[in-house]
Amino acid sequence: MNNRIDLKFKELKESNKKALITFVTAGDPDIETSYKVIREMIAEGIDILEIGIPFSDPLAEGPTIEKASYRALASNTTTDDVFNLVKKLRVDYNIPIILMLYVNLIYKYGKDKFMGKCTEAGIDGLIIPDLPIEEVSELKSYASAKEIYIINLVAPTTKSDRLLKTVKESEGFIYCVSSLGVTGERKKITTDLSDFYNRLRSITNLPLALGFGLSNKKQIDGLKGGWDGFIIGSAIVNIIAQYGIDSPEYVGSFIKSLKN
Amino acid sequence: MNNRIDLKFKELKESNKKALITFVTAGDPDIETSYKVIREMIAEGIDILEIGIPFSDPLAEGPTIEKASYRALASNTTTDDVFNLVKKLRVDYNIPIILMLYVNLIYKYGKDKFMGKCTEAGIDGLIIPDLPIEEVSELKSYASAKEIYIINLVAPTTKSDRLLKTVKESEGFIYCVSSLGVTGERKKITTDLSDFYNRLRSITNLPLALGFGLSNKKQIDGLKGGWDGFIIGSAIVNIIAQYGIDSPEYVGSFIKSLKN
Amino acid sequence: MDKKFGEFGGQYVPETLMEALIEIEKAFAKYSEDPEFNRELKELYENVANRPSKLYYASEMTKDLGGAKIYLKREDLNHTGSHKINNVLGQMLLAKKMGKKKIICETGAGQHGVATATIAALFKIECHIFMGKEDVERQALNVFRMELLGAKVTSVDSGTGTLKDAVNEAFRQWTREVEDTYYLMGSVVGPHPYPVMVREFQKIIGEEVREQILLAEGKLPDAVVACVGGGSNAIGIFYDFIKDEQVKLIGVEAAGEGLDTDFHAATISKGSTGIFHGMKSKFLQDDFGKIMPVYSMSAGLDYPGIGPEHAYLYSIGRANYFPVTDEEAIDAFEYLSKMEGIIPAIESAHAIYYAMNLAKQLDKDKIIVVNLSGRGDKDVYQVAKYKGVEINEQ
Amino acid sequence: MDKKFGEFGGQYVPETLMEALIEIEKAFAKYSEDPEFNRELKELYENVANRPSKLYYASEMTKDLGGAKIYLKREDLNHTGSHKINNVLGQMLLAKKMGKKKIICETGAGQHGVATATIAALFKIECHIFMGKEDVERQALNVFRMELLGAKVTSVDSGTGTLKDAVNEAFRQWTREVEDTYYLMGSVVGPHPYPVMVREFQKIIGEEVREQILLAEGKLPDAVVACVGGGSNAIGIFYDFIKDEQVKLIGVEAAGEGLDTDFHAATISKGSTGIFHGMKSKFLQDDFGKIMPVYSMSAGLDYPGIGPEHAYLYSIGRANYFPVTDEEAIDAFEYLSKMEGIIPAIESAHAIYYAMNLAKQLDKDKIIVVNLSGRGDKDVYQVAKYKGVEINEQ
Ligand SMILES: Cc1ncc(COP(=O)(O)O)c(C=O)c1O
Ligand SMILES: Cc1ncc(COP(=O)(O)O)c(C=O)c1O
Repeated sequence: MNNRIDLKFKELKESNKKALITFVTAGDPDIETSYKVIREMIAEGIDILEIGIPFSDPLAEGPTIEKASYRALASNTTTDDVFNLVKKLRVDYNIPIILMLYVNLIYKYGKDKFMGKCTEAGIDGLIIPDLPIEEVSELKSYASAKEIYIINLVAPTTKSDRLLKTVKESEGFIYCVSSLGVTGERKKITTDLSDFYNRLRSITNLPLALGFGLSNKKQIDGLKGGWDGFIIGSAIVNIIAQYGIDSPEYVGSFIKSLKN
Repeated sequence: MNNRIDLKFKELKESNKKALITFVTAGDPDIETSYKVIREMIAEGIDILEIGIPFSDPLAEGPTIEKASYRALASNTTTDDVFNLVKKLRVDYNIPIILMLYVNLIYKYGKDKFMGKCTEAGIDGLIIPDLPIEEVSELKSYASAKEIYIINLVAPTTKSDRLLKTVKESEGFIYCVSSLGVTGERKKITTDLSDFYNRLRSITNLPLALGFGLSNKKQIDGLKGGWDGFIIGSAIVNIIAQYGIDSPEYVGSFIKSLKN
Repeated sequence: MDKKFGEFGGQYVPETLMEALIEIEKAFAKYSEDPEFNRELKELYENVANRPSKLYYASEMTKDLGGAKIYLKREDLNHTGSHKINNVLGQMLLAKKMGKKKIICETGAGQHGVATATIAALFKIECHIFMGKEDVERQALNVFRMELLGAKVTSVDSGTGTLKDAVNEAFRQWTREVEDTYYLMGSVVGPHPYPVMVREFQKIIGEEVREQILLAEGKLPDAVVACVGGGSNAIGIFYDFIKDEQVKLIGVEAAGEGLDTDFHAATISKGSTGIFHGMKSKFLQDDFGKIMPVYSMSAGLDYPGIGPEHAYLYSIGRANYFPVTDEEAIDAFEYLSKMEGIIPAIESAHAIYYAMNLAKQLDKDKIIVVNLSGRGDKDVYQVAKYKGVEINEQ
Repeated sequence: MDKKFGEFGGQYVPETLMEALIEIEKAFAKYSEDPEFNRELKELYENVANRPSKLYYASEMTKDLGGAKIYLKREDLNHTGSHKINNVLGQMLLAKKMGKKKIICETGAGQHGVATATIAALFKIECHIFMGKEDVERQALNVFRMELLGAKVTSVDSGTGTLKDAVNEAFRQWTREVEDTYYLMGSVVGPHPYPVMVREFQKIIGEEVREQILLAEGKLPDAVVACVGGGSNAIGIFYDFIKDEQVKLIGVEAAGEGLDTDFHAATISKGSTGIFHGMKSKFLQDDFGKIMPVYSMSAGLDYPGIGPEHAYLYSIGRANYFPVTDEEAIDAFEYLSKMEGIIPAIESAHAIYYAMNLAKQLDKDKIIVVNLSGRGDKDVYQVAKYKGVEINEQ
């Protein structure tokens, strides 16, 4: 159990805390700003960092992260730039780092080569929104060989048999999608979250992190279920969309507001 | 043999002359000008007068007479106006007068009523471009009852059997169409006119008047065949198109040029 | 061959054209009895026109209206999108047999022109199309389509620059080159033998309907409904049923902005007997016999006359003719689109509208067949404009 | 049911959609074996789509080219004007059986959208169509047409605002309302079971061709040619012949302004294996796996991927794929119009062009069947513009 993700959840559990997992698209609006934003977030005490690699067609994303992707592509951010960013972060930080990216970016890069670069850069896990459990075998052996976790997602629509299969195959934590639809802030989450949590908890001891649509402390505090962590994406990306290269301090304040 | 047309041709034959038959659209550009144009033409010695009643869709006409029709309609010229014009002419003149008009104008006016008005006004004959021999019976009895001639047309395309039938049914004179196509001036007439004339002369003693495309003295003098008359239309209408209400004197000079 | 239908019909044309009409009449008389000609025509109907056209049971419409069963004769699924192709195939084959090297024709919105250009391309015969200036401007795309098919299109700016003027100009052109040219008339109008000939080439519609409805329902329809411009699709579907007195024959004419306005083309409702375009029939005309400008948003119905056989059927009471306005036709256009997923030609939509009302008045055991004479792709732009929707293709 | 064709295919979609795909797969497996479903589908093919479509012997083209005999499979004469309707009928019937109340779909130029809106109207199912912003502007008339048919059209302005973005957005929308909504994919692309399902609903084309060509010629064709966007009309006509090794299967892809430029959509010629829109297949992409913007004047071929079964057939050498440029397609568009009086869809014109060249190289006893996947009315405006002709409808 050497993966930083496992270690982090163990540490949090021991101190009875929930993980704060935050997302940023690398290169939005440029790679230097991403670096600064991430440093601010880490300084404010996030637990796990999720970095998105921009893609031309992010079809699981709502408009917020989709546009971040286009901004990052406009600044010519490539997969290699993201590896370099992570390498630079690793000079100072030991925080678990997860890449969020679409499967084609890995496939085209070369599955083996990609995983090698992940290890080299110090990446701990991958979230691949268009790789359901049925297709995980596409990458699993390559990832495992380099001790990179593939974080599976489950959705409110996922039925028992596939839920069981998913949790069996999972490692690190399970990314629990809070509601139907794509990423993005939601006014209200209508899924019965305590039921969703209970169904999962009854079949796995893995950490369960809830994502999609979470945006502020009040909302998170009000959520039902004993979730082990929360993933915040669009709320942060929105701040970056608004403040651009000036966003690091604003993101920092936002993270602070979540921690209090 | 009381019809002015017959008398005129008899007179011309006796003095070994050919008939000059001229056309004008009544009401182009207004009925007063038509009256003046006609007076000029008669003064210059035309033999027979052909007056066109304007129609919305003169489909046997080339652009020259077609446009004259539209101008006459634009000045609101009706069939009744044409009857009045003829009546006014009859105060001074005994020249044969023929109306040129489309069959619907007669049909809609009322066949019997129309012929009555013709007699009353002093009209001698009718040229109806869309009434071939096959349909002449539509009007024949009505016209005959009022001693109005229906002048039949023959064309270079008319074959022997129909030519024979046509001359048998004809009265006054035969309107011989010089060439294929609609009315209007022609640079050259390519029909073999002497053959056309001979075919007709071999089967009838009626006067044969040639029309369509004739426009000046030189051209007429050069025509083959022993025609008994020539019909000039578009050449005159063109002058009216050019000079409008000032056209009477120009038409007069033109007629003079034909007579010399 | 009889040249008249009762008092209607005839051959009121310039002498220069008479021999050509006689030649066509003779050729038609000969070939219409010729088994080889008929075999070839049948093959063209099948392989080129895509016949037989379906008789489609409009179940959703029927259900929605709650009265008589409605069937649609799907002439819209023919090659080039309307019934016009039937007639063009027949006449083009005749022209070919006659050894003609050139075809001229008139067109309104372009349906007949496109059909003629299409078959002229296939037959490798030169094709010259006359189209009113107004229509050329309104239907620029159809002009390009005809040119694409190899035809020459001449814009006619005399008169009102619409269909009747295109006919005038085609006649004029014909007199110029009558010896080697065939005039391919687009509807059951004009001088004899056109009204007979075009009807003979269109009557396949009704013959198919008879067979199809007997197969589907075991009985004849109670009413057959068709729109009437010149009247070719209507006579095409009526003809085989004329002898069956129990089958009501209903023609629908364009009432444009309404019969109480000057903007309509309702020849039977508002016209009177006259002689024009070579035929005695009903026309919209003034007291002196001048032909009136007509109006319908439907270019195919925008004609001041009607075929002489319709005038005759009307005069003897065998067929009835009713007006439908632009607005009503658009209602039907939208209704059929939403109800059956069929966008009808705006011409055909006139017939649909009448049938919608008729169906409601009849019992469920009654059957109405409507001739869906063409598809509405050509009309979508115009309807959008009528509805105030801006279309700006780039 | 096998989810892959060799290495191609699969189900690379967000977790939220997986259960829906499984539900569709199950329903499809059940109903495709169900005699009642198949009877209803056959009836819809006949009564609504206007099937069987004719197999037309292009005698003039054959004569002119002087080589192999050319036959055209006339999918252009289907209701709504292309092969798209076959698939829409199949999936819509399935959706209805599954009790779905809403349909969503993507459309490029609008062909699939119009077909879907048409059948949704007939089936009284709510229909929501996603269309790229660029396409909405270029094809405003088709937008109005879909709305006329009762569909809701959403303009997608993300990405390049074209077909691939419309697919993205349709997927996004589907994740929002996956429980009562059916995504009706327009080609043999996307995650399993779409490529299998769409092929099954399109294979009727090839089955008919087999019967028709055997009747006409007593033997199978030597080559079958079809254009390839996603690949549904191609697989539809290929499928029944895959087992007949002697029948060459040829797909024609859009080379736009040329393979040496950045403006083409030649997926097989210039693409590489990747994973996108739920499937592993061939895509036009950069070195990092970003999907490239593509170009073809033909909106229906303007897609950066190809159906996985084609990638497979190509990989095993059973089918070959060749590029044809805009300019060549326009040549063929004009050629077929003038030669046979058939205006082809600009998509289909790509296939025609390839067949023109192939025919010249083959002996007269050889037979080529080309899938005429759609009619060209929709493209006349664009071709006119390409040729520099001003069209200004009023
Ligand atoms: C689809 C359609 N229906 C009807 C007509 C009217 O012609 P007709 O009355 O000769 O059938 C036209 C004429 O263009 C047409 O295109
Ligand atoms: C007429 C026509 N042909 C071909 C295509 C390409 O699609 P596919 O490759 O799925 O047949 C389209 C797509 O819109 C089309 O409209």
